[in-house]
Amino acid sequence: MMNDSFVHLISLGTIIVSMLIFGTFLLLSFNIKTWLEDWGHSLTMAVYLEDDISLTNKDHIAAFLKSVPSAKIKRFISKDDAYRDLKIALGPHSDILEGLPNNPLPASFEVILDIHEANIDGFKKFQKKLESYKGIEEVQFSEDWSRRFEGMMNVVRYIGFTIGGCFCLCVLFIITNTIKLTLYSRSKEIEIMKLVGATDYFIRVPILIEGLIQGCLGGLLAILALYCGYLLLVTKKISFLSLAVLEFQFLPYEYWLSIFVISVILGLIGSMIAVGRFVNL
Amino acid sequence: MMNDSFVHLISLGTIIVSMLIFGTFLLLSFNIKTWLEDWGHSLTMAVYLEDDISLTNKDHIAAFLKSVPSAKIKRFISKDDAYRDLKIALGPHSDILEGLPNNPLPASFEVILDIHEANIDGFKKFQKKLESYKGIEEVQFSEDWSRRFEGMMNVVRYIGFTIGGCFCLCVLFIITNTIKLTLYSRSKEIEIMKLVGATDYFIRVPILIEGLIQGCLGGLLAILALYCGYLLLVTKKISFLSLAVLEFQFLPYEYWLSIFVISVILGLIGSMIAVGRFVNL
Amino acid sequence: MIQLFHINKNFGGKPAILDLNLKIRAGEFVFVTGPSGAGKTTLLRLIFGSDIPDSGQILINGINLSRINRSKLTFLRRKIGFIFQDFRLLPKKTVFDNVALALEVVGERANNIKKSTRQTLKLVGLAEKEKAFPLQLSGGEQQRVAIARAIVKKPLILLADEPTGNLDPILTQDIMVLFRSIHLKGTTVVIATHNQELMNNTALRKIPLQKGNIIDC
Amino acid sequence: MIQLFHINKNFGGKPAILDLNLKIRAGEFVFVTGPSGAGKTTLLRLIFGSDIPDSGQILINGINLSRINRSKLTFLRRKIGFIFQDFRLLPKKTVFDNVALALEVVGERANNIKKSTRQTLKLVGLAEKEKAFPLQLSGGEQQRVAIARAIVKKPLILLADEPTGNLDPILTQDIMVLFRSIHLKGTTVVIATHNQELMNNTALRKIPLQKGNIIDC
Ligand SMILES: Nc1ncnc2c1ncn2[C@@H]1O[C@H](COP(=O)(O)OP(=O)(O)OP(=O)(O)O)[C@@H](O)[C@H]1O
Ligand SMILES: Nc1ncnc2c1ncn2[C@@H]1O[C@H](COP(=O)(O)OP(=O)(O)OP(=O)(O)O)[C@@H](O)[C@H]1O
Ligand SMILES: [Mg+2]
Ligand SMILES: [Mg+2]
Repeated sequence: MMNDSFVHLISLGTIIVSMLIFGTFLLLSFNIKTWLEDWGHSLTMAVYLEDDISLTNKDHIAAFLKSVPSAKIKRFISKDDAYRDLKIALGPHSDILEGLPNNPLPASFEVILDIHEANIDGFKKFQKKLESYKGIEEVQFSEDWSRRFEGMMNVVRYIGFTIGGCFCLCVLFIITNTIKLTLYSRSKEIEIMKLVGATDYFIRVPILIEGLIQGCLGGLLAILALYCGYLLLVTKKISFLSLAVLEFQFLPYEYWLSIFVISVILGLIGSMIAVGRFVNL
Repeated sequence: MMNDSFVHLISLGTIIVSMLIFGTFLLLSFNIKTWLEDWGHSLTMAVYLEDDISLTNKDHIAAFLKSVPSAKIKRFISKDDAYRDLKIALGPHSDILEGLPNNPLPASFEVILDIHEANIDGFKKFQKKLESYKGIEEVQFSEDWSRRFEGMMNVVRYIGFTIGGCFCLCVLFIITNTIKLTLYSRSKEIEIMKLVGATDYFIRVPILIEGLIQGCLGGLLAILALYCGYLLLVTKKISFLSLAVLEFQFLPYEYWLSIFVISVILGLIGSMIAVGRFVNL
Repeated sequence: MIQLFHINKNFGGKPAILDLNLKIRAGEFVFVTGPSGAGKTTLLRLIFGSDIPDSGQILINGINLSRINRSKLTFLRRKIGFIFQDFRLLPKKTVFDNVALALEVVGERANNIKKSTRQTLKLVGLAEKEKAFPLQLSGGEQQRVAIARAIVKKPLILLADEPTGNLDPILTQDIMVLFRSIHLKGTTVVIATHNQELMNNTALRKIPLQKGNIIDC
Repeated sequence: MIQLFHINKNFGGKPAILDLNLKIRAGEFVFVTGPSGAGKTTLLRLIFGSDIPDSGQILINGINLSRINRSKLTFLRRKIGFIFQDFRLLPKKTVFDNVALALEVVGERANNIKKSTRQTLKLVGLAEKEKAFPLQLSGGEQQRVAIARAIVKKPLILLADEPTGNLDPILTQDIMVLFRSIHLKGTTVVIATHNQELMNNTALRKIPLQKGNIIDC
């Protein structure tokens, strides 16, 4: 009857919305994590070239750098560029440069290294290989962020996990309560069925199946809604604000699959908890 | 009777949890915003001192800088410090410094300016005032981030508002639905009261008052829970991870007051929407 | 005065009331009888305005039910006491509160509510049960709460739908006496019942329904 | 066989059943009578196991109700048909499904369920209402659905609580005939009622309850 579908729609809606909130949290924290990691895991490397390097050697080096997937040439700094940069950096004290006979600064490639997967050993090897190229004066890494960064990432991860866990509990609470309320409005029926001789099993199974179906449907629709919201947000962002500093990604499939699985589990656990209240008593 | 308080507890719990989710979102986004703003809105200023500055004058300058609320002395860089810093910065090319007669670098205060409220004119005045002090060679600002930063902040703010708005809608949806379900379990009673001659007003008012009370209580308890969660998180963070890179703040009072107000409004609107369904029909 | 003109009421194509004409004078005491499914409850609901006829006009004290809005109907209902066949008690209110509700909705003063409610509960023999909840009562006790709620407000019209179905013969007679005394004070009483005992020894008008219409006996 | 030994049942300090001893033989047909609030419903609920006595023992076909667990009780109940005073129909199931439920819970085959349900609905005169929902039925029709649900499973024991309170005299006789025929097939029948007509012209045993105990008349 109509009244029953009203109750079903409400609990389905609650599951969708709850999972949507959870998914939004996941989406945001995933992107923030990605941004932080990209920033923290990129190491700047300066490859200083000898003054008398031949064009061919320079091209060789550039080609080699380009061939390494985790390395990206940010820019080439010529001797003159380096001189100008230093002059700007020294500011009002640039007069100290005037005491120098000629430009002592070497040209260099500024390279950004993605250290997501690589380890220290890998970089040492990489450095050795680079230094074997002709025309390279020195290879230098910028200050090592990774240690300081690790600490911060731990904080972020810790906060993320704690809050994500709390969100999960909150969503479970909301879903369970909604199912409890739907069952409460049916508790008289459940009682009558028991009076007529229905076993717990006979009453429980349809309710659990209902919870399962609602969990499935809710999860699917929540992911769909999340994706639509994401598309809308990204599209609007691009059209409204020409400046897109950060790339906003959708969740990779492990994540949204886990939203689905969590939704199914919550639907099932929710109805299990709720049904316990009304069937056992 | 017991059954009624069960239903009340559930809708109160749902309001608390929903507002808790909303509050958590606010708390996180507030802190992220603060971090970004602190980073983006802080301008580094170098106050270079003359070589022959007297200690009194130096103290005067330090005292003045300390007296300005939006300025914070990050560190004092002596002539030797500056030389060492430059040497490190030049890395393998530090030999260029050896050609210099003596240390040409001046001592300086590194000052962080908070440009939250101030505008360019304010800073120009500040600079003029500083330069009027005896013993100051020059005042220099670091690169101006604010323009690039503005773009990014717009993105962040845009995402924050959109998602915050969606969260509000989701929470409204959940609360309304919960109240709908609680009223649904009472719809027979409402019908009977109407048969006995009760006006809509007679039925509506207690339900709205109930919604109001639940909104108030729910908002208060959610803020309390949020604060407890915050304390727990912060305490744990400090004890677990000695490295606290980011300062995690609680919401300022305008924010949690707004959580309370939103909760009250949602409780009221929720019961108004829900009651419409059962009283009018 | 209750007047029905050419009333028709169908449920899913089947007539529950069929071209019914009826006039009950103010202050009259009538029985509506007839087999199960004859349309007795439907007739009372139509008079009460909780069912709307498919065609025809109903006048209650000269007021045409099809011409008044919801809030006017509410005020009209306050003058009508309805004893529902299925009682319709509020399960979460005590016996006292269930009966008092009929006075609370009209904004009666708290003092009067207390006095009238107690008095009425005594009349139906439930003075000791005022703190109980409906589900803690026997069938007959619930029925008497329903009766008390309908008569506590001293209605102009009393519609009673099978009011003694769960009562023993002695209580049935008591309730009948109660209805007669209310009637003597001027209330129009319409009782739908199968109970022959209720109608024995009375010369009161009987309206025999069958398949939604009055049969001539 | 139903045996009760020194049964006591209090509600909030007041006795509803007071030191009751009773023996109903297998295949017997008895009436439980008494005024409103005498404890008739409570007695039937005790026999059904949905109320638990404060003291005393109840044996149903030799099984002690206080010694069996919930799931055994469920299986025992399947052999007992209970016609509730307040019907207890499922409002969201059709008449057919309400009656069929009694067979579904025992895992009867779909074919048999359909056949038996239709047959029983015909017996109580509701063949045409099988697709209606309980709230779309008249009081007497609802009562007959409750009767149908109790007898469709051909119970060993039939407990009927005021089964004809909403039925007209003719239907009452029909239902009485129905109960007699079920009784003739071996079912133990216990009917709680006020209805004198039901008991007229029978030499069947009457158990007159008053204040929770049997009075000698
Ligand atoms: N809401 C409804 N929807 C569909 N049919 C209905 C509805 N209400 C009543 N009916 C049908 O209308 C007919 C008359 O019902 P009504 O309740 O008026 O009978 P009644 O005379 O009160 O019978 P009883 O003595 O059994 O209470 C019945 O056949 C019933 O099934
Ligand atoms: N759950 C309960 N809580 C409190 N009191 C109860 C409860 N159930 C029954 N009673 C009381 O026990 C007494 C006997 O009730 P019972 O329902 O057995 O009466 P009955 O003989 O069936 O009466 P009726 O003919 O009116 O149905 C009544 O006074 C009733 O108020
Ligand atoms: Mg009726
Ligand atoms: Mg009873």
